[in-house]
Amino acid sequence: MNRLQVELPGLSLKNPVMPASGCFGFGKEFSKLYDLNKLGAIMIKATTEEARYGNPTPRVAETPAGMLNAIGLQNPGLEGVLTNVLPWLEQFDVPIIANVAGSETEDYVEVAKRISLAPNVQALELNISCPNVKKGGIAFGTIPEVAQELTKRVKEVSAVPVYVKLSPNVADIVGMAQAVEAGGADGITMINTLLGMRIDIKSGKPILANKSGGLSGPAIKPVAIRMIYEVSQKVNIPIIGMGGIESVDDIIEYYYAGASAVAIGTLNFTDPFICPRLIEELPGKLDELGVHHITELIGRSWK
Amino acid sequence: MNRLQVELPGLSLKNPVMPASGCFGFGKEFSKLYDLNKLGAIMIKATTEEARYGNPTPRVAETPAGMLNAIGLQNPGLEGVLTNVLPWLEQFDVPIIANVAGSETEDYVEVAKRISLAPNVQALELNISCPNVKKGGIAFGTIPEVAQELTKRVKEVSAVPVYVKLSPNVADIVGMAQAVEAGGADGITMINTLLGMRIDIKSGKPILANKSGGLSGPAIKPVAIRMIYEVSQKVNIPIIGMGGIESVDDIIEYYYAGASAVAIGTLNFTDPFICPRLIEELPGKLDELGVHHITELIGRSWK
Amino acid sequence: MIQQEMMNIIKHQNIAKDIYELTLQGTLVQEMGEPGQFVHIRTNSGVDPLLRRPISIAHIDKQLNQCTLIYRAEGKGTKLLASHSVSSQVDVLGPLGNGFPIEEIQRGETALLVGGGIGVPPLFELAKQLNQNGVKTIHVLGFETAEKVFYEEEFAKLGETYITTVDGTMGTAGFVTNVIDEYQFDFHVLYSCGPIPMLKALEDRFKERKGYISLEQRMGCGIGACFACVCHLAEEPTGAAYVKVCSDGPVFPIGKVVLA
Amino acid sequence: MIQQEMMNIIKHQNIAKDIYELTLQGTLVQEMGEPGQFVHIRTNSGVDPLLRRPISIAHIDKQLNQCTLIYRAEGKGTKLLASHSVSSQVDVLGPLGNGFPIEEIQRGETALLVGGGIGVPPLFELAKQLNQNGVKTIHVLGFETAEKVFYEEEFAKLGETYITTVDGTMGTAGFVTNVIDEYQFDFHVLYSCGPIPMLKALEDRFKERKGYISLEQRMGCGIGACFACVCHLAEEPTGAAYVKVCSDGPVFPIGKVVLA
Ligand SMILES: Cc1cc2nc3c(=O)[nH]c(=O)nc-3n(C[C@H](O)[C@H](O)[C@H](O)COP(=O)(O)OP(=O)(O)OC[C@H]3O[C@@H](n4cnc5c(N)ncnc54)[C@H](O)[C@@H]3O)c2cc1C
Ligand SMILES: Cc1cc2nc3c(=O)[nH]c(=O)nc-3n(C[C@H](O)[C@H](O)[C@H](O)COP(=O)(O)OP(=O)(O)OC[C@H]3O[C@@H](n4cnc5c(N)ncnc54)[C@H](O)[C@@H]3O)c2cc1C
Ligand SMILES: Cc1cc2nc3c(=O)[nH]c(=O)nc-3n(C[C@H](O)[C@H](O)[C@H](O)COP(=O)(O)O)c2cc1C
Ligand SMILES: Cc1cc2nc3c(=O)[nH]c(=O)nc-3n(C[C@H](O)[C@H](O)[C@H](O)COP(=O)(O)O)c2cc1C
Ligand code: FES
Ligand code: FES
Repeated sequence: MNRLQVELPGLSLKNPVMPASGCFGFGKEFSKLYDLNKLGAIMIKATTEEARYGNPTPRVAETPAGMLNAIGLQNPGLEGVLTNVLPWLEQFDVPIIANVAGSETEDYVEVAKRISLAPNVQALELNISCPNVKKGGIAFGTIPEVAQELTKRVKEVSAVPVYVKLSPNVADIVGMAQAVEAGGADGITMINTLLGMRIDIKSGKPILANKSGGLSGPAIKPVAIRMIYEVSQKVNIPIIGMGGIESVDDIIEYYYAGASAVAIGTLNFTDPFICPRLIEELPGKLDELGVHHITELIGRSWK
Repeated sequence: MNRLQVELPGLSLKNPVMPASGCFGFGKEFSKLYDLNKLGAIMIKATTEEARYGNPTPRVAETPAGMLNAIGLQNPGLEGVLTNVLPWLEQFDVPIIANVAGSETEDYVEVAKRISLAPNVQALELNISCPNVKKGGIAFGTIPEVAQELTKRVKEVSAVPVYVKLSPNVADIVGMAQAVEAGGADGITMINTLLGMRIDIKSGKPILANKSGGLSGPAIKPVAIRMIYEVSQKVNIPIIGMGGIESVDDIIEYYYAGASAVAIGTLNFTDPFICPRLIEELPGKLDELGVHHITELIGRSWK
Repeated sequence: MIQQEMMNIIKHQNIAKDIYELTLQGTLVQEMGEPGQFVHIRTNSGVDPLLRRPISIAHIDKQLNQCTLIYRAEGKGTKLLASHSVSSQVDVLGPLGNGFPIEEIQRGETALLVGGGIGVPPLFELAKQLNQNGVKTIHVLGFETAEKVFYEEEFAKLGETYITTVDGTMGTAGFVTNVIDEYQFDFHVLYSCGPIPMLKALEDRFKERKGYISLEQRMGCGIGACFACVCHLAEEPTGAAYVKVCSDGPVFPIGKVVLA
Repeated sequence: MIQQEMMNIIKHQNIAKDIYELTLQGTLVQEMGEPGQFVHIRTNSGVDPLLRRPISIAHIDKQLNQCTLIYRAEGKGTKLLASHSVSSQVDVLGPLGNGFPIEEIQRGETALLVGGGIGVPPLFELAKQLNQNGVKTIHVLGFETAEKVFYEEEFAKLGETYITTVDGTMGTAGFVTNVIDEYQFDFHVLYSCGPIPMLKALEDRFKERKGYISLEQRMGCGIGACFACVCHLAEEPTGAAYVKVCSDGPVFPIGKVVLA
């Protein structure tokens, strides 16, 4: 039996390690570096209904043990993803988790409906951190009722299980998680980035053209661990954990906190071979910890 | 004229650099290392009505470019602070900002009333991140109405200006800031720590005995800068900024974001001489930037 | 093919104010081709700084498996890099991007190479390869001040070389455009790398000419996956079309992308 | 007085599995006194790792302005420390805390020194000072396994020395208490440093005796300002009273604090 095999709604993963959305493009670039079949799954870059250029540059800025990004959901649009990206990814035996974004409920619903029909899309990941245009720019991900309703609407149309990606920029993460669970979510992915900013000392202006951006990387790991620890005890759906993972120890920490699988984002930039490397290191770590199967570790910190 | 002199409600500061509450005890230990008269002010450790032992140990854990703490407001209690700590601090010509904490509104009011009468206490800093016992442990600092009411009650009894210390663990920091302003706050200090956790790989349990703790240090600086940038544009009271400051460049970044003074917390542990060192370096930095007085930098990023 | 390698530091010296010359050895050098490509360097083993630093390849020696980088130690990462001593190793990802097309100019023709500050380094390998192909190279190199000038002799060996400094402490006072406007060089292809204002000034003057410019952009991945480094196309300056500096560039034909 | 100093690394070597001996030179050594004090070391210049690491002073040589530390390279910080080479510098804050009181025992009397693992190092300077004072020292030193044993010869030169290893690969198999229970040493004062279970076992046996134990605790500041390192007092185990390991300790009389 495969010690790393993990079964989640819609996802039969040969291992629980996958690149996080937005940090791996649509896989093409990394496919030149290593065999994507090694991955547990791939969370592809956010897809919106229309193609988007995204924000002006600079779009990234470095911070202590972290980075800020304000890419602005650049993507070729639903049509582009369906015709160019997903078919190309079919050559790999890897489940695709499609990250879905929008500015209004209807956008999400439309993208979810159509993208969930692609043969290799095994699950959706609802990116509810996007500002809701109709509600004056307040993010879907900060109001439980709004997130619940959005989840429900997307569930109604999706042909595959729906994971909701939680934003950490809230006072009550458990409330958010319970709301999306009540909305019918099959799983949760967490965390998305924290809101942050860096100002250039010479110019006196924010480094990012967009001014603020999303903080990711090791700096945010303790926030993610705390949130997963809390949420995993209060919901009955699995969690894919992410935020600053850089080592197998970090993966174990996420499991202990309550995650059932993990995603690696920013560290793909620092070490483009990190995903296959950590997948390779995991069995040795399980031996060291004296466990046979990785799922034995889920939630150990509170069980 | 002193280029670093800053005037804030209740506080006439010879320079805008002060140690942050909880990271400097009551000054005694650092007074053995350097002359405390060099400091702009001192934010003393939180005072509660009764003496507290605080949480069991371990109380700190290191994280990437940051640390977690769960000291649990250990302090000698109002009586102890009034009779032992504050009189001792009178030997220094440095304004004291007394950090006030409690579990119920009445605690805050009582501590504020009496501590604000101490001759060297020039301002209060309301630590509203404490869980409110009566409201089932929800922090005062996450509900605007509750924070506003607490501020108002404390303002009614305080003999000195009141600064409210905002918790970053909220979705809408501007709403919180406006609420405390409406409650009568004379100033804002921000940010307190982010909630975080680390789990030990060997034991599988949280490192902190208290399980979760407050994340501080350079890791959180981008979050603090973003929040100060937003809040300073929406309130008319000054902000004392803090979160991960480690260099004069960081101080300048806080000024650009909109702070009128800064506090240094965690970095006092890494470099116990950091406060006087940065105070000494500041004038040279002002020359480099071509400004005469530090207040010229306030809010440059958005002005 | 892009490789990641712990490369050995063979030489590492300060060659001008804040400017370091770093010679690395490793098999990754065999993958290097066009001048103008870059490598992405991890300046530390920990996560602070977290991101790699893009640095152009200034010189390639495939025989020795060596390449040379020239960089300015300015911020956190490059200052850390400067502290690495000879015989230690650095983590290098590369070669990345597409360099200057040298096949666009013929033997006997003249290339005008214009560099500004830390845009100068990739022009050195370019000048070498062009000279090997029998192309005459004219070099106009701009710096801030005399003490920041580097490689003037190395360039002089390969062709006419003009130095400018903003403060006039060496060569012509002012910008590279002062020299260019004064001498009105006769050339077939322009190749340039440097700050955006300089590249814009060149585009203004030579938009009808054949030329290639190399761009800088803050990067995340360096390999085309994160979309940090995109530019609009000049033909569609507000549309969804884009190129990525890291993987489509850093070198683009004059006038192709919007210089922002 | 507590000082902060960039101290020079005079010697740095691996003396047992994962165990390093580090000799530092600087004027800070002149401030050192009691055996059992510690220093707080910054293992890196950046902010990752952010906190200093507390390490006991294992040997003091005021004449040469040198001190020796012995540490286990285990986590992020100590592994980084291990990578520092001779003639580089490290940022040291110290001396910190209060050490073992050597005036509590008279010339001609016998001290029993019991150390476990990385609790052994401070006992070395203690043994030296006691011997200088004409006190006889018996050393019982416990380790995990033979390859992690260090300084057994150095201790043997100063007095009777018993080594225990958990796996029996050297000396007596088992714990220090096995040796202690077997030999029933005659001693006047006990001094000990090591893991909590060991200290508890000693307290159980010797609660009526004169003795001093040195504690470890996760630290923030190391100077008494952050309240990270407090312990309850045995006389009031749930009250508000406390001591701080960093500034009141790390050495306490047997039975004074709650060992948690
Ligand atoms: C394709 C390319 C080739 C380059 N070639 C060279 C070269 O040969 N020699 C040289 O000295 N410099 C070169 N640069 C610029 C060099 O990458 C930056 O000076 C360097 O990244 C700054 O890092 P730091 O640690 O000094 O500054 P920090 O301020 O610590 O950098 C913080 C972050 O901003 C990024 N950043 C800051 N300035 C720049 C910049 N100008 N361009 C891109 N990213 C930046 C850093 O990469 C890092 O992610 C090149 C840049 C690019 C994009
Ligand atoms: C007073 C005192 C004296 C000490 N003397 C020695 C000595 O002489 N030789 C030696 O090898 N070790 C000694 N230690 C233990 C040593 O401080 C830790 O092993 C070390 O801090 C671990 O750091 P790391 O980078 O290896 O681990 P990490 O896991 O990277 O450490 C993370 C954080 O936890 C803290 N931490 C982890 N383990 C311990 C521990 N056991 N005690 C205190 N803090 C810890 C670290 O200081 C750091 O803040 C002493 C500890 C104290 C309190
Ligand atoms: C450059 C970049 C782009 C991102 N784009 C997306 C995105 O399109 N959709 C999304 O849900 N999350 C996006 N994220 C967030 C990551 O998927 C991940 O949740 C976050 O970065 C935390 O993980 P990390 O610390 O490992 O990067 C992006 C992150 C980065 C750094
Ligand atoms: C050990 C420790 C104890 C703290 N205790 C208090 C406290 O008693 N009251 C308070 O308002 N903030 C407290 N804080 C928060 C700091 O004052 C500061 O807001 C925060 O740490 C961010 O600044 P920094 O990153 O510079 O540390 C504490 C922080 C630390 C690290
Ligand atoms: S740097 Fe990531 S796409 Fe160019
Ligand atoms: S470590 Fe800060 S009080 Fe002891």
